[in-house]
Amino acid sequence: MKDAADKRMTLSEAAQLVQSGDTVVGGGCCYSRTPWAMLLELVRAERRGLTLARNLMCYESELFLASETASKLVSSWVGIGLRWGIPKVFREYVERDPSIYEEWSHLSFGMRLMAGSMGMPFLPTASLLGSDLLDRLPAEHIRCPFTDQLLVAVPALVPDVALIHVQTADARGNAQIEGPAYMDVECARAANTVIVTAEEIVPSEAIVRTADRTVIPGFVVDAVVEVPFGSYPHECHGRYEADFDHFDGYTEMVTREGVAGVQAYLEETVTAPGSFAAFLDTVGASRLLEQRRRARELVAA
Amino acid sequence: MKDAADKRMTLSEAAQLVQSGDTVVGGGCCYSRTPWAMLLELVRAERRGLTLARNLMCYESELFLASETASKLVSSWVGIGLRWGIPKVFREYVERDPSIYEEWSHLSFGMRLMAGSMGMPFLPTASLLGSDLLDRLPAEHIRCPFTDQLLVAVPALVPDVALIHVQTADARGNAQIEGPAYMDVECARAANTVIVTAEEIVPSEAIVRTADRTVIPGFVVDAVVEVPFGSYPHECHGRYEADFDHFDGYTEMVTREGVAGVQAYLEETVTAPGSFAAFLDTVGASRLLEQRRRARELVAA
Amino acid sequence: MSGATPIELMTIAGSRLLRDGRVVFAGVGAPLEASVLAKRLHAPSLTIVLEGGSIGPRMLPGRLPVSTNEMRAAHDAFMLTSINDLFLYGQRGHYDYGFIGAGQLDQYGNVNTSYIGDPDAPKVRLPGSGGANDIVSSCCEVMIMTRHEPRRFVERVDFITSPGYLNGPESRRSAGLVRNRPVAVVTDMALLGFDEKTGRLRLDALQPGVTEEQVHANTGFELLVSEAIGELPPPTDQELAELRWLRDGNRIDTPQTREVTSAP
Amino acid sequence: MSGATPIELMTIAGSRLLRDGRVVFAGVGAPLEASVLAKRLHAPSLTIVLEGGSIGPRMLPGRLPVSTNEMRAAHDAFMLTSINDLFLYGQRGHYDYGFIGAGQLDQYGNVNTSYIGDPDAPKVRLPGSGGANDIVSSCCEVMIMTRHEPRRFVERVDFITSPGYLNGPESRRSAGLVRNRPVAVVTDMALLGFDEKTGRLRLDALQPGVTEEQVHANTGFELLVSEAIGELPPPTDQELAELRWLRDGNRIDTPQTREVTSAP
Repeated sequence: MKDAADKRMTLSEAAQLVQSGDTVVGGGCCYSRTPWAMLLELVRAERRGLTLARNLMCYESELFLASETASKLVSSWVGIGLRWGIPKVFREYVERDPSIYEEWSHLSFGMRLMAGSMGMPFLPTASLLGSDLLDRLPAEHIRCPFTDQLLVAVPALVPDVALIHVQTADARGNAQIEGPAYMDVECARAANTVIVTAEEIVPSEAIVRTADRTVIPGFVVDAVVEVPFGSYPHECHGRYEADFDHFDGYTEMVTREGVAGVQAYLEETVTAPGSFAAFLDTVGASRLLEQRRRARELVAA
Repeated sequence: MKDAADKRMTLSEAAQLVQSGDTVVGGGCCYSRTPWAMLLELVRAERRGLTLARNLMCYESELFLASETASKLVSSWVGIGLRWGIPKVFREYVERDPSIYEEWSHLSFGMRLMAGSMGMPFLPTASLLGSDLLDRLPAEHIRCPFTDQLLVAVPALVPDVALIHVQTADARGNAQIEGPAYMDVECARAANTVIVTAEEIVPSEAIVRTADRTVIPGFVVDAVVEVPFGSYPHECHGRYEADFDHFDGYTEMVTREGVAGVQAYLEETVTAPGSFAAFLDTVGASRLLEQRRRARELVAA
Repeated sequence: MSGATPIELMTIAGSRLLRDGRVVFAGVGAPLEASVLAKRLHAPSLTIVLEGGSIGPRMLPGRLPVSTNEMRAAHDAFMLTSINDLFLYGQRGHYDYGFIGAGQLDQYGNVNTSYIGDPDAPKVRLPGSGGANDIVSSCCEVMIMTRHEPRRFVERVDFITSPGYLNGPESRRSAGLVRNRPVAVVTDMALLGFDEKTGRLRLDALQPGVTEEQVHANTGFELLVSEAIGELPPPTDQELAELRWLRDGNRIDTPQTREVTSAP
Repeated sequence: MSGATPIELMTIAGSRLLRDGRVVFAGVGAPLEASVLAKRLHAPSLTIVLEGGSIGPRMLPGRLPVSTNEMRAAHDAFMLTSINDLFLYGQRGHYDYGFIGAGQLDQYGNVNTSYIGDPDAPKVRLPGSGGANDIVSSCCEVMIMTRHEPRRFVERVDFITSPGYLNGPESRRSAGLVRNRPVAVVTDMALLGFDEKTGRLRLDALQPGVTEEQVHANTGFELLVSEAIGELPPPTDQELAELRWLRDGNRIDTPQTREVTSAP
């Protein structure tokens, strides 16, 4: 797959690259540049028992648990943002069975992906030292062979699949990111299979003209899917703000109805529309364009 | 120094930040984006006994040895390029006393800087394994605490000073690089003191508008010097090609006259002109502009 | 100007701890607000860094970020980089201050943001470390900001997400945390420091109008007391006005609301 | 078309080893020329990566790079990144081929580009490893290209800059080199492979017009011989013409000389 000259496909075709039971890492951070369309495609495709890893998780955490798409989550933080707090159903699941959630610190999680992306089985860090997190994690104390400094070694994370949403990519998978890169590059380099969704697929000539902005080379990518608003209702830097009203509606429903609220949300946004494009239609063009306008206010210099 | 809001100064003021005996790392790679003006300023300022480290070295290697500016070199490769081969006087110095040259592989050298830039005393790599390089270097075998894989640990390189030449920076030292970044970012992050020379100092607003292109943050930088053609006769990506005719002239002189040729070159390009700007005047505007034209041919898409 | 709320007292006291020209790694919420306020008032060259990869942002009043990784947190930054890069500058020692919040905090400055109760059968699952553990492990001087409530100031946290002095300076050293240290806890009632010898929290100064007894009553452990307890100056009108403008902004977001105070 | 020179024979034979759609990490000089030639002829989707941080460049005929890090080596690349990034993609296993030159080479494919003679009192100091050691330690299949001369093909290299099979496959494994392997040596006289059991070089095929005896006479050690020695097809006119155009280009560099063959 990786050596194909044209890797364009649909979301549902890309979902075929993910097997039940896989470890899947998602790019972005919390509600920013989340590969939302692709995550929900895995719910639609009824994948089961995934391990979902993401540096900071938003409410995809409880969507995946409540739909049984994931049976385990790996992260450093789970929350929707100051205004909405921790996802209620995620909390219920973990309070019932703490073993379904593996908690790292942000950097130690990042060093696991960096190790994977470097082809190294471990990396050292000063994080986790002295904490109770360390006792519950598959990480080890290590001493520097030169200075004898006490450090923590974290094991490489080599996900089966990485889901990355970017602003632009070409048909071969060469991808460019605007704004913060989060851990997307490490995800793409570490994973064995890489699915890139992009706001826009652009001609290769456009990539070549700005080659020092390319952060993911096509030779690590297996699938490229053009998905405008592919992070919505989350944000995509420079393109659209997160839809906080949508978050309000979601959290109200889940506060009221718990896991049934989560399931109703999936019914509304995944099952009933039948496709991500049809879901965007239910949102409506004017609301999407308003999110775009709000993004422009924040990036215009 | 690092918290000054305006770090602009002259080359000779910046040279005051470097002490004889320091370990100095140079950015760029071979004859590309070399901090040439600043390197020669250290010769002019008569610093002595430096350890000069650079991932691939060009003929600054022998300029520093012959002028006694450096007493030791650390690199993975020393050469001027296919057409000119290995610098002849560098070769003579090392054949006379191999201990003045410490040879790493390109990646293991890079991992030393990356360790320094990460605040870690070491990093693991698969390079150097099985080679005779390893026996002669302060590197150690290490086993992964998780997989037991045999690897090499390289010690962090934390230079006293990093010299970096970039296309653009603001007065505070926020710097942007066009084209390959080489190891400049790792150099700047690892070193205790950082001197940035820039083709252009730009207003901070210009940096803010393209914030995702900033690769060196001002808070690691101690000095910013505007030096147009600061890499000449080496190249600066997108701005000017290396002056191969200049290399021809240099190597002919050194082939003919050996160390005396190197000294004559320093007399001509450093001592006699008295400043880097005056040296550029000896080159002449039309020759510099021709190098610019040639660069445009290579980057225009 | 109407009187300051407890949160405003805390935020303003926090902002005053930040010196100009330094770099502060701030958590979202009150630590970030304190940092932005400092930058607008007495520390124009303060560099704020935020977990999501944003270095040197200036905030749009009324549109403060709700999470550290979003566009509002990147507004007018001079560098937007990757998360690992951002944290590794800290691990290298480039961040003068680390400024975090706390769910639960004990007498040694250990912070819990993971579990209330037994981690194997938790009463409450909290959001987690995020970058807090990394910040306290790497930033030169660590400061914590939190409401002063007995349920937060406990004898021993249920779980150490982000280590303070553990059981004292020696235990911190032997855990490998040798390169930095916790220096202050800012609350709506007081400014606390750490006793050098024991690593225990010490009452250094009171917020205006707060008594020492009130602080003890709201602290779930025996709080050391400084030889001379100070009193923090009350918020100035300018501090309050700036903080409120930051939080509320204008109703209509227009380019005019954009902050233009200081260079990055 | 005039007859091929030995270097042209070698370069063209090297180019034919590269399959379409793969990624080759090429050293400057003949390995790079072989890679560019392959991309222009039978492997349009071959991705060339170069040490200086250039991924997927297409070369301007007549302006081939003199060093792997310069602007000519970056021409029309689809990604320009840092050196560490570039090598770490290799260490992660993303590069199908590593293609390097050799100063001195022994029967186990060990390469010396550091010292001729005793490293503590060298007769000749060579340029060094550069990325060669890293390439042989990480790229999936390692290929070496060099002129076939007795002074290059020695019984035992003076110094192992870039390990081949060391003293055989077991010694390579126990040195920790477990993830990849040397597969071929291409010269102006022959194509050599490695004997799986002993890790020693084996004559697989001859360049057109070269005899087995000539190969042995130019090899400073006992070269294993394949059961059926093949003969490499002579360069086609197209291969020769393309290679010469690449090397010489037009006298005047104009945009028309720009390569437009294939997408990156």
